[in-house]
Amino acid sequence: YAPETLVPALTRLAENVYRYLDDDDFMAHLDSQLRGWVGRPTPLTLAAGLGKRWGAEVYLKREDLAHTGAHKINNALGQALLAREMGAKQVIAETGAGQHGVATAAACARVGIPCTVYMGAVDIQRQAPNVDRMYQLGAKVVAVETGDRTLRAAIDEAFRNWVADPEGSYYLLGSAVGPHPYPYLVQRLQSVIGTEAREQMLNIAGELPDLAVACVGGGSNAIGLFHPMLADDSVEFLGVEAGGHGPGLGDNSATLAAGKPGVLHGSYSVLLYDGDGQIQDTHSISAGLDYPGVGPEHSLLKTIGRVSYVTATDESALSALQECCAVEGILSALESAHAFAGAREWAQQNPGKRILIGLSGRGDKDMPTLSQHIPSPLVATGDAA
Amino acid sequence: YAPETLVPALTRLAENVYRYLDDDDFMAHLDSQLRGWVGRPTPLTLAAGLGKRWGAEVYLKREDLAHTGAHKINNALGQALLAREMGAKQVIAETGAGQHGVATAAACARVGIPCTVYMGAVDIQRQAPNVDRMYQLGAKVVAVETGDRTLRAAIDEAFRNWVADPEGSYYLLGSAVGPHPYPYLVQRLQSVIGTEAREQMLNIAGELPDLAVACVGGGSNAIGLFHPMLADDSVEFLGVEAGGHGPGLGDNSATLAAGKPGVLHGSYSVLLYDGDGQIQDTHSISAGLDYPGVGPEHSLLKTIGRVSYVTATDESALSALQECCAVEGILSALESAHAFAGAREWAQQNPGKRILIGLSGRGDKDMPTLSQHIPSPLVATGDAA
Amino acid sequence: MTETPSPRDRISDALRTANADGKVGLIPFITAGYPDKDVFVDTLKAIACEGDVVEVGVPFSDPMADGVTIQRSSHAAIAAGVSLQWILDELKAAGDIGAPIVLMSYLNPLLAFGFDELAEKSAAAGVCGFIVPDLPWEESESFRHSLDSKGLALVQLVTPVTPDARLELLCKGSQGFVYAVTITGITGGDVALPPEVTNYLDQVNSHTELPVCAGFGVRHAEQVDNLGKHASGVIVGSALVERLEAGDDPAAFLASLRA
Amino acid sequence: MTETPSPRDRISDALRTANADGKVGLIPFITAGYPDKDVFVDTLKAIACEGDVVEVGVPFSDPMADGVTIQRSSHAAIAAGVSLQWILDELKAAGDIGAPIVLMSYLNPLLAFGFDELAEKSAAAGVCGFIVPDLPWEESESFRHSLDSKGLALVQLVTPVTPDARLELLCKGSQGFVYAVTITGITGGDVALPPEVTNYLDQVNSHTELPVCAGFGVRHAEQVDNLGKHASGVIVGSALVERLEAGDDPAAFLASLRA
Repeated sequence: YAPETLVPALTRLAENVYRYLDDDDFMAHLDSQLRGWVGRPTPLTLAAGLGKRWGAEVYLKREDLAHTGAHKINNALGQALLAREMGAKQVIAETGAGQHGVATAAACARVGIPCTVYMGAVDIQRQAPNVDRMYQLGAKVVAVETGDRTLRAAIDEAFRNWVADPEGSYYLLGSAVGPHPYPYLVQRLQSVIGTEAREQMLNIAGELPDLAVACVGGGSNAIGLFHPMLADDSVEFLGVEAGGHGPGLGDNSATLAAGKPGVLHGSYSVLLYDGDGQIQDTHSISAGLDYPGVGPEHSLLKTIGRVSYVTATDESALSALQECCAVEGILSALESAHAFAGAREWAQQNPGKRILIGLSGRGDKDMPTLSQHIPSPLVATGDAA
Repeated sequence: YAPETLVPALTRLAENVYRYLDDDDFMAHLDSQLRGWVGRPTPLTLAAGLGKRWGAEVYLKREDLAHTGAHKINNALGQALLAREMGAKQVIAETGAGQHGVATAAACARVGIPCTVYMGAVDIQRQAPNVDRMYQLGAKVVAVETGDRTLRAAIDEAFRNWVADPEGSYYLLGSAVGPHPYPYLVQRLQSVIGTEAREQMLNIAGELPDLAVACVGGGSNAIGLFHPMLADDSVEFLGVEAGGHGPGLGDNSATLAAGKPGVLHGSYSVLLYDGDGQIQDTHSISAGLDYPGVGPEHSLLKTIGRVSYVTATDESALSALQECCAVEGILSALESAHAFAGAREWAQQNPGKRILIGLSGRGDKDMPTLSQHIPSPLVATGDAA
Repeated sequence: MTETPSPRDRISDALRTANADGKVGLIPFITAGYPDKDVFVDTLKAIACEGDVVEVGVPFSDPMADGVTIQRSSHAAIAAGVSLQWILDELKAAGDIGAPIVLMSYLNPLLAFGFDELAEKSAAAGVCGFIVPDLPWEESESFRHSLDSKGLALVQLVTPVTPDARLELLCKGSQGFVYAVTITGITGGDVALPPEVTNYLDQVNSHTELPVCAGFGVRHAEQVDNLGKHASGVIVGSALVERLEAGDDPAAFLASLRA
Repeated sequence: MTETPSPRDRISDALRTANADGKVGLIPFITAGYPDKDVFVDTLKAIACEGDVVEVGVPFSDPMADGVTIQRSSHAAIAAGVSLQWILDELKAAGDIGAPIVLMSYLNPLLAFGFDELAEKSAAAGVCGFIVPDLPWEESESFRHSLDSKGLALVQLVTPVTPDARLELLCKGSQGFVYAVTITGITGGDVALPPEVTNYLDQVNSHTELPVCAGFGVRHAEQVDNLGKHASGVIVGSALVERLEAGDDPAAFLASLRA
């Protein structure tokens, strides 16, 4: 479902994906960079404090400790290395929360390819710290003033620019969405999360989890965590979408909960759109989940019933974030906080279970938003002698 | 050289330091938290891009990937666990760049002790993102409006408050300074950096480095990196202090380069002070190095000639930071950038050597400062059809 | 007795008629209901007098293959309440506007409408075919099946980067005409065609008997004249929409292109 | 012929004389040269009329054991150019002010001056002893050695958290008087002494023949009166500095405390 201009480029990309992702040298080099530069394997943390409060055994897969602060780097590094192999002159990318933009900027600097990041003007406002990080890492950042001026408009714009130079540019897509082979490519590169987590659960907890939980926007961190365990029948899966203000159309980004099959950004999947087929403006407190579509593999996993999908509201995500800060000393991204909120609710209904939560990124980037919602009283040295 | 009020508390602390740091159970628990929560071992990164530019073989010890983004967490976690063992009702801490404050807030949340962080009002301005992170992690932050309103005033204030309740409060000092046993305690807790780096150099590079480099403010990251390799005669060591605007008194924080023996914050070491014994106001672009003293072990290592100490100016640190961003895709803290600047200069004088750089923290917190010094041109989607 | 031509043949016939008259085929494009819903049909009729085939854009929220002019017009039209249903209602009420109509739409509004119902209502409204920029050949079977039942065209797009084998496939599969996209627009000042463009158009022509129409940034009569040597027709999109935005007479502008 | 008492004995003698007169010893504290350098010696003489021993604060940039009043006065004095050298020069020029003088200083200004030279010049200026809040007993030998040569006191501080064995050590080692710091200041409204304070003071007294002076937040005559039952003297610091800041007569305030 991609414009004809991109078909040859996508075909060429698919050929290279199949070639390099099965190439031992390429994969060994990727692995060494993941270890030496990204900091993999990321730890598995026993969250005893949350476990005690929830009546569960809780483990966190710590993508917040990966270089640049989120799981996005796994994909960005893999694709940047692929772009270099394919001889790309420049990389273009979109970003929502800015994490993929920062990851791409860092990966491109490390690999040695110039990069341009398209980012919605609204997201630039609410994720300002990440914009500055991209600059420092040498990326050109383009503010997208069209459409809804968030992630969706940034993807529109990135595609539009890729159309203008499909051979010289490599489009480094950040989530498990878009036309084939992107959903497959992103799933492959993110599966390192679940592969590590599975092994760590066996080593540290001694058993696989009863439930694996992750937040779902486009769905790359969720598919990365889930995919390597889908064959483990004892494991249940929970994807948590952004419930925003509530269930009304436009009030959330809960694609799988409220969407219908449709076509956007080159892929046929579940989407939020109105009766005329116009894509719905979405809302979430977390920029990274503020997207009206979802990766096609999640549509499939929902259809076959292998993964359950629920929503968490802005409010419950905020309270889960604060709980994790207070009890575990870990400041999670607002995106990941949705996974905590979903896990907490599931734990109440299923006491005494072993829960693995995908902590997809750190919350430093969310400070502007968090400061608005959670007041920060500053105390000064007073006059008391 | 501590006030008499603190002598019993320091004596008790020293007893507990000797007891717990040699207790297998305590150390095993600390180690498991360092692995599972902090994300240790942090990686050793081969920085091929910098190596090529400098004519050297460059490795980076990646404390920027530790939880909360800097080496400070090694010490904060260890002391928070110690505070809990000692039955402390609350933890107090000072912070300069905010990294130690964030680390302490996180460690105290994880360990379950309330904490108050004293931070100079000037530093609160220039390290705003870290202030918000401390709040989110549940710390009470007190803006210190007295003295020079930076790290030094914050330490004054933290001591002052410790004096008011030396039994119920645990003072969690953040650098290898202060009265005994702090310099020893901090060195022991930070030595995990050098112990890991030493083993990683042998495994990855096959040999120990010719030079190990670290920035020196109070000197905790440097002593942590250096200490476990001091017995390796083949290794040279370089500590890089903040050269600020230049060599004039008050223009820098280059204590070892320009200071004299003196007493501040309970320890006898090298200090920057004037002819009347008044402690000198210092300057560095990096809040974490902006301190007029230095850990006593560094004074000793300088005196016996085991470690060389040089300075890097604000300007050379900024350019080194940009170089590391551009070539390695790693945004280093301004503090650590001084180590890069020092390493770069040493490499020019000593071609073809193997250099280990202590990358003590990430630069996200420095965005307000960096944005001032390095302009960020924003491009918007234009009118070109 | 002559058989009534199918809607898709009406498109090719109109372009061939223009060529037979010694003229380059002209396909003006407007975004439906933009900039003023009330004069949509009037505008359509006006440009149908000067154009041989009329292309009507169904506005979409995420026009990812279009430039800023079409983006702007699409978002404004949606905001004004323009929908596929509204367009079909207007066209049906208008009756014959004087030229075959092709709808340009991204896929999602068509999916939301339902393919079979769409084919039926489009045929009833006098629509002769569709251009769908995000529907590649491989994924178009279901939609083509619906269109076939009413004799409606699904115009295929080809591009300068389309490999030769695929070019042949798309040219064979196209109906009504072949839409030859170029990436690098011809700017106003440069009226000569670079050899890679003429080669590309000649190559497309070699694969099809259908008229080949070039989607360039056409703004001047000299461009139309030069393109006419290598293509059966030209599509005039952004330039026309900009004239409408400026309140200029669209027919006069179109007439000037073939003067 | 009576031997001239050593400077350190002059301190104890002054306090004992007060006690012998049925009065609590009074040690007023001022930060040198604050709030006005020009009247330093005059102020000193004025408070020496009312006090038995005078404590002069050498301003330091980082007074980490002091509250905000002393911090503020220290920074202002440094900014006005007050240094240890200036203080000694002023005292020497002033001659006998009417009471023994004790200098309170953090260690670094003393280190910077040089211990031996300091002892010599202090003795020459009429200084009788030193209080150094950041110089614990264990690290004080070198300084004590210098002071001993001139018979100057190094007053030791003890606190409520000082363990008994250490209390004995410090009381034995102190000279001039023993400075009993309390942590919880007595607030203005509460003039009764809590039992833990009286117990503490009694315990300090049990370890020494020297006068024991209490460093409380003394602001009222009732406090002085109550303290006098358990201590030889009281130190009046912040409250006095605040009076000076407000432009009040320091002597009148001090007189009111023993009224």
